[in-house]
Amino acid sequence: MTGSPFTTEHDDLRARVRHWVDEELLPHVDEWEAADLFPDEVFHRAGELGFLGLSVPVEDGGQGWDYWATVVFLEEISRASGSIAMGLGVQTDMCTPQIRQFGTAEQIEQYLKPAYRGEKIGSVGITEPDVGSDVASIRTHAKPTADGWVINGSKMYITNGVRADWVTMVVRTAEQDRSAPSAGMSLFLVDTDLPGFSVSKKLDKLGMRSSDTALLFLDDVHLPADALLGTEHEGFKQLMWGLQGERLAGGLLALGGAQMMFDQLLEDAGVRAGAGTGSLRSQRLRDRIAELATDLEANRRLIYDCCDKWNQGVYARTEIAMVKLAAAQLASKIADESMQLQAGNGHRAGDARESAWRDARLHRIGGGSDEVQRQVISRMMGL
Amino acid sequence: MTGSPFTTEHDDLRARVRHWVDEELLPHVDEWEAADLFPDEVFHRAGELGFLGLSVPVEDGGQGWDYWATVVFLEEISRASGSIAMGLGVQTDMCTPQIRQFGTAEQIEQYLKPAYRGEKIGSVGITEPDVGSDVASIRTHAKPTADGWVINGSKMYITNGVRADWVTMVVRTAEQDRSAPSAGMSLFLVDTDLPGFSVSKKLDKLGMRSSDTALLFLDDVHLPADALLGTEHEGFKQLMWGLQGERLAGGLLALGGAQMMFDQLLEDAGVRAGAGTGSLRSQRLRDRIAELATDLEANRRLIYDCCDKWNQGVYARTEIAMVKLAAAQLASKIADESMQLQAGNGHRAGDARESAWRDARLHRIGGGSDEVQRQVISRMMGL
Amino acid sequence: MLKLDPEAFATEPALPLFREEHDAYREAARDFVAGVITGNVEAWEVDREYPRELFRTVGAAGHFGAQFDPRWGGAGPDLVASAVFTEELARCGSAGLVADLRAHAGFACRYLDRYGTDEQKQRYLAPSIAGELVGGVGVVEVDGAGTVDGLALRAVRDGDDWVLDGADALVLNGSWADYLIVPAASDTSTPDPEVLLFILDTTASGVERHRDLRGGWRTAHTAALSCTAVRVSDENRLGRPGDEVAAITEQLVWERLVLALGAVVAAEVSLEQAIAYTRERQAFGRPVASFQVWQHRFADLGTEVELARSLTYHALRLYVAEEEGEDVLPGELDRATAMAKLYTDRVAQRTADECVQAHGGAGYLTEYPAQRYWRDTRLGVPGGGSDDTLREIVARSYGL
Amino acid sequence: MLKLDPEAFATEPALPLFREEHDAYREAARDFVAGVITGNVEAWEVDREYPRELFRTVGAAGHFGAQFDPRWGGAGPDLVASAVFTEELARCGSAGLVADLRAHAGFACRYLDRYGTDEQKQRYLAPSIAGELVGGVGVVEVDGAGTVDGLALRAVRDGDDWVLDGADALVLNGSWADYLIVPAASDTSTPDPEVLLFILDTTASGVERHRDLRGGWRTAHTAALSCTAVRVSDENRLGRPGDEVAAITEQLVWERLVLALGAVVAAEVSLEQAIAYTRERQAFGRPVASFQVWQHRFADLGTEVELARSLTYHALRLYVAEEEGEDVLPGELDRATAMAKLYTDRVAQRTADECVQAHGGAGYLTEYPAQRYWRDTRLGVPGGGSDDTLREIVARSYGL
Repeated sequence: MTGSPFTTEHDDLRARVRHWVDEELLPHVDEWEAADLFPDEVFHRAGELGFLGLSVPVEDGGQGWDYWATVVFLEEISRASGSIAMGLGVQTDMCTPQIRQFGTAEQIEQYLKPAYRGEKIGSVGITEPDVGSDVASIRTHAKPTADGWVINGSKMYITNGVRADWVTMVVRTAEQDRSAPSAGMSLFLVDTDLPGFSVSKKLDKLGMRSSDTALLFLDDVHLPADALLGTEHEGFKQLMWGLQGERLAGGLLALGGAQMMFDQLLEDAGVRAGAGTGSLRSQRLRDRIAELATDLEANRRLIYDCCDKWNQGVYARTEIAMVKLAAAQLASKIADESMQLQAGNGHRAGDARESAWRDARLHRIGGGSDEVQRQVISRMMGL
Repeated sequence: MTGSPFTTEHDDLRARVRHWVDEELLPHVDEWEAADLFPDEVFHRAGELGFLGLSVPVEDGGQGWDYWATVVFLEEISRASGSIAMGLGVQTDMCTPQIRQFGTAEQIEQYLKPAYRGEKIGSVGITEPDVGSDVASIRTHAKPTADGWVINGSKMYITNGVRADWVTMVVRTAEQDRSAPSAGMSLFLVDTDLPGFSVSKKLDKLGMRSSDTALLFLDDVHLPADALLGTEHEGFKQLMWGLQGERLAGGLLALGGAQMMFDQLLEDAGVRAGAGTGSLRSQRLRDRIAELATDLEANRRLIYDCCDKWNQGVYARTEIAMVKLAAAQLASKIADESMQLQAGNGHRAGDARESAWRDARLHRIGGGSDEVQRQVISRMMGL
Repeated sequence: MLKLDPEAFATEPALPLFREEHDAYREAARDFVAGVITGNVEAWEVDREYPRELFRTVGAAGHFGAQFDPRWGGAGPDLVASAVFTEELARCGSAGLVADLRAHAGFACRYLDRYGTDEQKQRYLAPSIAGELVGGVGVVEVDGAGTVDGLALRAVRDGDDWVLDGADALVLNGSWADYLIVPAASDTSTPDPEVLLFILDTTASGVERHRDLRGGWRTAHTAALSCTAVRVSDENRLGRPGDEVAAITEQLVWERLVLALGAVVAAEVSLEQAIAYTRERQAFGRPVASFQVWQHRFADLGTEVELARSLTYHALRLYVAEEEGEDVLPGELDRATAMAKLYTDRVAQRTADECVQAHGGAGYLTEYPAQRYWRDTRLGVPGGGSDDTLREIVARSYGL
Repeated sequence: MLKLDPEAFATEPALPLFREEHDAYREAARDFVAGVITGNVEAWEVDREYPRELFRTVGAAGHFGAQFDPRWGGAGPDLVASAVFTEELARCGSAGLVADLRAHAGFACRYLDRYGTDEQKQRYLAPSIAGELVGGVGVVEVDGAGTVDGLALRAVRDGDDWVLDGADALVLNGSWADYLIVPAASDTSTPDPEVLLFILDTTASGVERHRDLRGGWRTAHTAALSCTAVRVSDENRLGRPGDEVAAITEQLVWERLVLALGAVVAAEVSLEQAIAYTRERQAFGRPVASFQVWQHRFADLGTEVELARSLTYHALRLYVAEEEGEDVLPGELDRATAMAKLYTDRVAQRTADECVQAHGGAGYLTEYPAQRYWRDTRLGVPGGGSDDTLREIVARSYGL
């Protein structure tokens, strides 16, 4: 179809993902939300179906598609639940790209390929209990030993962190120097079964409840020499390298959630309009839906433009931060409108709209809050 | 009426002001807007009718009412036009209160009483071409001479400044000291017919067009000793003393404009709804009007609470800054909704709605911009 | 020149509301809430439960009685004092519990007080004010045109009794109340049935209740009610026949006011929490509260809270005046209360949302109350009319 | 595992729009506008006038011809190049002048090109593309249900001629155009009259025009038209009988797109000006642009501008595709253009409003362009449908 970046192959892929979501995930989502965890099996099965690493070259264990395949996947998986989409999104676009870019052949065999096969579950460790957005003030540190490193510290808000097999972690390898705040950090691949590594707490969250988010504690965790990812002390730069892709994926996840809620809203509105009664009048509702649909389409078009450039090897840094900001806000806005429409019903604990509303709230906080994105954008605008 | 702070005497006053506005001002407002000036006669007549200095004790030349009389006056005069309301508001609540508070008996005779009688027109001079909100960086200065002072500098955005008989002006009387930014300033009553005093420019403005706003130039203006108002070097404090009253009056002017536009909107909406056709549907419009009416009422209630306290001698500093901010924003919002409703018609040059829309825009800039109010409020909230 | 009569001006405040005794009562109520409730809220929220004994404690301390006559154990009638307790209770921060207590004292008791017979008051109101009986109410809405929405029960006369059937999805404080004030329709098959009000003993045969869990109001005992051939004596019919719709409409005006009073406090509390957190929390070497974007956002929110408060107090002032037989313009009170509810709800939601945002990652954790304010302001049971109904009331009041 | 066919993926961009020649043309158009127009804008705005000769200058430089066939003096058809000129022209900052030129080339010429006979094209289109004749158009609206709104003229057949009577309040570029494309109704007394389109020579007897001054669009020659027994030859009837409503509807889709392209540029220009001003302007010893509240506000506005641009370019892409006979889902183009117009107008208004605010006191002075952007985005003539109509189109497209 003209105006669409998707080929018929992409459409086929979309049908396959959708089929999986409809048949194997959606029937269990309520139960997993109630249990506060979706099973590891979801990762395994996604790998088995070839849905992880879609846009990664075959030689790195991926599926060799272009970036539009990732777009298809993230859009469709968002229909399952925010938690599943986030868990898988972390796996495919947040903890693995650095390995592909900076990893040794051995690290690719040991982490990347199993991750794409869904055999290993990964997570990414940046934030710390007292750090937040200010990455430069990271305190977890690695000291060199005779045959590797020893790490001490903690990491906070780690998605997949309770069940992860490894954490792609940024830690300090030299003293903090306020004049060069990004210096002296390195990336490590930290196996979670190492002595001294522990999950201090599974965080109890407002939403995204079937996703596991951890506070991690590292007490004299000894790492072998080959746990270093890329170049020593270059961790911050390597992290920044991956940030564009993370933000773009974050924007796609937020947009996916927004679309899912919009579709639900449209369905609910149809039911309401059909009923023709109730306190909510049809014109009011039509107006609201028209406004939201327009916002949604504007977001989609900007994000697709970013994806198009991404496919051509162009990182539209400013626009990517913009779509992260805008899509997160839109997801909250649609969620809110959906609550307003549903009045009583959408508020029932366990109702899909209610959990979608709680899930959507994360996007304005996680992966760089609205305020952080605005700061980034204004810097890039030269302010 | 219960819930209303106005007595029957206030109601009578309101009827008198309204009568004046309807009979003597509104018939000419379009013509004055087109001519970019309303006549001096408006000041004279307002004085003659006893509408200036309403809430001022009789011994100071006022009318001896409480503050609700000022509220009545500013509300009703706003129905004439933004320009007239602003011109008279400056006269009654911005350039005179300092004279009443800090002036000598002679200054009260020479400036205050004639001002309330409408014989002298006053203005207040604070801002300068390169100063804006940062009052501490004022550069216009007065040097002591044998028999008074000599002033050099310029003043910007001076309402009534083209025709004023005097300017209540804050100028530097000592070198700027960044560690005590408010020190070393003094207030003067500067007669505009003094040699060296000139109106550099009548400013050409977006709105408030029949009000005269000036850029003033002072080139070796010699002032007599008794031109000093209050205490030397205490000008900043004296200015700040007056600020609460100015802001409250500013809020009342913005709210008066908002009410005037809302009444017009309601009338227009009635016509639309009556016609029953057109692209604007009645429900949409009803919703919008309900929202604006609610905003308007919330603003009115907070501003009345401030006025009530004012009457009891309590300066609700935080709330007064809040009403200035909120009423200015609301005036813009109602103006915009009125434009939206009118589509084509309201945009005609000379249409009252169009000029009201342009007038309303000033409130978010003048008398301390939205940003300044937010800064002030956050300071008062202890941030 | 105008003639002046200095005597014409009041020396008292023109807009009186709270008197000295109210300020004193506020302090007592605040201490009571802080001592008996607030400290337990975190635990109760986690448990989704609090002791039913709380009704007795509050009743014994006299806090249910402010608006009622001493004849029934009240300390009033003093609507302003009752508003003070509404506000102070809302400070506890657990909207579900607040909703339960409000449904009991503010709604169920008020129904009994205004529309009950002396016999009904003796049996239900007096022990309720004492906290010995617990009451609940069914949620209804009356649209702009005066049509009652939410009539899910049907009542059929049978001798001296009525037989109630049907299911009411939304009964406040319903899952553990001893009695419920519920509306019912004489005939649900007609579009405009006669509306009846009943005091329903929840021990009656055929009554079933299921507590309704929501994303917000976790401590609330909101319930779905089902009645199967429940016999209710005609003595338990409430209100003068024919006046039921007027009673329900009147009740809604009061409910809107009470909800608005609570919403302002909810907004205030979440704003205070947001500011407190950003003062403590450091980012880039300085408190988050020192960043200009947060300062200005808090200034905007603070402004909205004050606007909401003034608007609500104005509605309260009108309500009190009307109760005291003063001259209030027809429709003015309806408009004022509708506006107050419409405006304050939105402010509470927006403030709670920014409170979450100001907390950063911590805002998403259940261990901080920020997310609770956010859930409670949005995921509770709507009451007093939807935004659409409220806008309709306001628009109609302008003759549109 | 999926079977992969690496050949299935395009090596070209998936979302192409501007080609290299368009980038080159953009540079030329930008230089032209900067050299011939922008420098004069301040003076023209003060005078509320600009030389009519400008049409000839623009025509001679070939800028009216991008979307038309060489047969009529055009350089196309190339809709993308035409969009480029629309964007570059909008950069001049005088929305009235832009509206005039747009009404001439984008609207009047396009009507002639798509619905005119060869003879009509020879007489009107070719000299218009050359800038020798100046055209205008009457503003109409078609609501969601396909009803044409704004039919103020009545046309009655009389022999080989038509006789036009009535007054059209809103004709773009009307006060000095040589000819106008105007709709008329066969019978204004019925609710659903036949709609006709005419090319009206403004020298015809009975034609009166009054230039319409507005708060914005000061340089525009928008006019009120009055016709008294104006005879128009049937040769000047435009479009195939019966297809007029479809033609008008089709034209509106294009107009929305053109207006959206201009609105994005207007937003961009006002944002650039706001940022430039705050960089220069000092407050409290530092540039205003260094204050965080302004940085974040500019970040939000920049985001909205980019969203608006992507949305509009998507609509343009669909438009071009449909013109080129590609497969576009039914209704997709209507929806996309309605969304683009709805969204971009709002962004342009909001950006212009913040541009005024960023200028502080200077924002209120006519010597700065900030207030002009603000007036022009709000006080000009609405075109392409009101927000309400656009929302209606969008809502309908979802089956609501």
